[in-house]
Amino acid sequence: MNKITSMEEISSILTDGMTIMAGGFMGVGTPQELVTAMLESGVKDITLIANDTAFTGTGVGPLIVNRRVKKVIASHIGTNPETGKQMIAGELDVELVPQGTLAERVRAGGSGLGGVLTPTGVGTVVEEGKEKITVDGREYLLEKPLRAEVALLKAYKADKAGNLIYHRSARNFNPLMALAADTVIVQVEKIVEIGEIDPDEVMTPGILVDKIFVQGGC
Amino acid sequence: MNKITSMEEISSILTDGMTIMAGGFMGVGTPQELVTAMLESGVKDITLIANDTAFTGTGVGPLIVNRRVKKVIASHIGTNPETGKQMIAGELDVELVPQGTLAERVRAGGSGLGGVLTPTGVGTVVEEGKEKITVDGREYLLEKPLRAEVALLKAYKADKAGNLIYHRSARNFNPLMALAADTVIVQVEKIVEIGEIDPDEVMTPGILVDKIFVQGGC
Amino acid sequence: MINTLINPKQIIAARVAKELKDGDVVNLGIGLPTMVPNFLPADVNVILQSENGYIGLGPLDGDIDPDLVNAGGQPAGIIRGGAFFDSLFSFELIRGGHVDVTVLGGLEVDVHGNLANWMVPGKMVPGMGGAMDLVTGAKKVIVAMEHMAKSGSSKILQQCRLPLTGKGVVDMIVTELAVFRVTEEGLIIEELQEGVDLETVKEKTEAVFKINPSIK
Amino acid sequence: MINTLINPKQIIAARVAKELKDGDVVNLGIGLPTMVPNFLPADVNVILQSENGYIGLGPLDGDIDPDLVNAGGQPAGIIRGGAFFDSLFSFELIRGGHVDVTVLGGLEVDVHGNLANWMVPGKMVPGMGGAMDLVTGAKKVIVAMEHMAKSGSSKILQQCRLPLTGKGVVDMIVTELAVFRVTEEGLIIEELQEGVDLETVKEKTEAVFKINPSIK
Repeated sequence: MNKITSMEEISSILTDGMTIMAGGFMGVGTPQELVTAMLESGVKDITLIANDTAFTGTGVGPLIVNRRVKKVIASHIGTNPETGKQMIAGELDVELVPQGTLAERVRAGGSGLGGVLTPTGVGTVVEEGKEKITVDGREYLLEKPLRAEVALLKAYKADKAGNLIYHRSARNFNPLMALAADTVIVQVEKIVEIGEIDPDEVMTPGILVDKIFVQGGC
Repeated sequence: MNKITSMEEISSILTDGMTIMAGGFMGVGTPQELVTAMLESGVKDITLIANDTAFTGTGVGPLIVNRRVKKVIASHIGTNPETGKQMIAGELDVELVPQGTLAERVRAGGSGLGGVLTPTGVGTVVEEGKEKITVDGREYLLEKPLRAEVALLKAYKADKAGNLIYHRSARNFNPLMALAADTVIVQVEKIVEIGEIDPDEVMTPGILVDKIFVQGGC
Repeated sequence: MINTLINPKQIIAARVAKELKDGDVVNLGIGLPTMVPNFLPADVNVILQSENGYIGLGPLDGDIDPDLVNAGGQPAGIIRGGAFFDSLFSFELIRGGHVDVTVLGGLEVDVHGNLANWMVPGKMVPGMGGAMDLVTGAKKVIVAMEHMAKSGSSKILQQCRLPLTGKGVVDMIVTELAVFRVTEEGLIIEELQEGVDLETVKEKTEAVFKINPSIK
Repeated sequence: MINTLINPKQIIAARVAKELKDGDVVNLGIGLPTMVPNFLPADVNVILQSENGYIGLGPLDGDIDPDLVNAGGQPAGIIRGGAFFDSLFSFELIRGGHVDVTVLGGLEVDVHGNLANWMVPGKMVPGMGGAMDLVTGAKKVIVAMEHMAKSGSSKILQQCRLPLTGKGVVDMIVTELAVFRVTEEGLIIEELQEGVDLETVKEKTEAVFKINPSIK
């Protein structure tokens, strides 16, 4: 099974109205060429799940600027003024989620859990509309799983089976999102043969990866 | 802060009635020399949290055989006949937990969650006495966090800051337990200087490790 | 190949093998299920997941590495392209639907898809290990077992009597006599094994089952 | 050292630094809190945790690595003995009590230990990022902020008016005028900064506070 993919194939996978997860923290660890593929495909009305909306010109920011996103679920939107502007104008639906809760919700969606009981957000606006569960006398919010149809990830290196290695702080949400989407597409800087990555060093196993896009489009 | 420890120091940490987690899967990834330290220390009435009770002569098995354990929380006890014998005789309290649930409960205990909502065990004896929570029409069991006073772990390599690397399938429960105990003691095969492990390859960060016991007692 | 199937376990394993597709991620219980890969055609490669923390379980290859065992604790190998991880991640894969098929033995199965295979009260209480997570999370659950217990009683029941491993979790049952599917309308017999007739299966099965019209 | 503290932010950062012990795992919010390490004595080494996924945050060291940034997205470095991990693990550390101290800025704090620092309805809604997890999980929460808003109004209130970041989470407040502790009996002033008198603090503080007898 050849997992190496092209811009064309990626475009054919993307459809209007999809829910898409994208790795990255302020653009670091975001698959910039896959974001470009999204922009060029013309796909719109996306629900985007990402840690933040980065900056206007980098990370997932251009998706916001180019109005491809209908709803964003993120922990931080402050560095991309366009997000706040569209939100205030009622053109963009924004669900703000504490960063640790966002990570847990993605993992719950990817690992078959019904949700997560977290103390984070108790007593704040984050608890609005959520079930509160008391365990041994302490209150927790029941935060529900998140899943997506497509995850767009960035790794440093892949082998042809899709085993991934991330680099430095570019790891962030990428490994979690690999569990939580129907189709997982990863942009990599480097591709090697199967067997060249020691199995102890794999950070995301290849069975979770559907498509590999080699940066620069080799 | 020197984290390198000795058998004597470990003995002084262990006290009767403690709750202790031990890494390992059928003895693989169990810190055998730390188990010996427990036996030699004379500590008893332990509550032991481990995946299984291994065999009579290896893993945590000898702790059962030598009657140091009052209660065991594990997913499997079948390979150590002594565990079943003591259980049936009413001398040992055994709580059987599905393996994935055991992993989640340890992680919940180590990561500040109030518990985990899992579909595993619904409709079986595992659900007895537990709260059932319905999320979006599906039933889940609320499984509570587990913590211990001491975790006894095994890693392949540590640097002097306690950063750990595990080897092959000996990783198993060790990384999770590193989060979930007040004092974390790890037996390692090899110790290196700080800076010799690439930060991308660390599997458990040193801030979670209190004591390092170098195998053979260097 | 049929000629070489000299015992019931081989008949069962060979039939289960036909359910696996190239590239499937598969978790095999101990015992009979571990025989399944021996019956895969050369062009079907499955990826075995081992719940103690890896993908790419393979036969022992070279020297024994004491740190490398299968989920039965026995020395094992890893194929090229495999990966190790911790028990938490292993069960994220299992419970999260990332394992395509699990093949498990059974003490009892019933028409509701209930499975009992982890304890016999008063006799055997080994613990459920990873079995409860596997039957809950795997996309397809195949029970591979001999049709009758040693006592001669049927293991396919109207209602399980032993404590369950999972409720309504079984998709398919393969025995040396027949192949059944568990559906919303109950149990359906889909195939008879070579040389077995329907009357024999009815006689040896406590459960009431429907018959796929393809069987005559 | 006092002589070199030419502005309120430096006075605050220098005082917070005294709360940190050698070996502490510390998470610093952006802005003022990032100045704290500049004021640590040579024999106090703290380990900085960065919520985007590492332990051992350090100053930029050598060339910029585009994959290596701090939680503000700025180029950063990692000390020897540091470790990278994913966002899930990062918040396991944070929420699980493995971070000894977090130092955060504040818009409002009140006598109940409530903190508001993430939004001003209708004006600024950047999102809470990791702040809500940090105040919930860190063993000690220090709010490091100027005593008054630009408008001159007190930021230490009887009851926060802005949406909260956390309820009952603050342990200590350090401003350029004073140091307060939040206790079960309410807010207590523990110290006056150099050259500040109690009357000035009372005048500039909306909250009612008790006075540690050591202050005269």
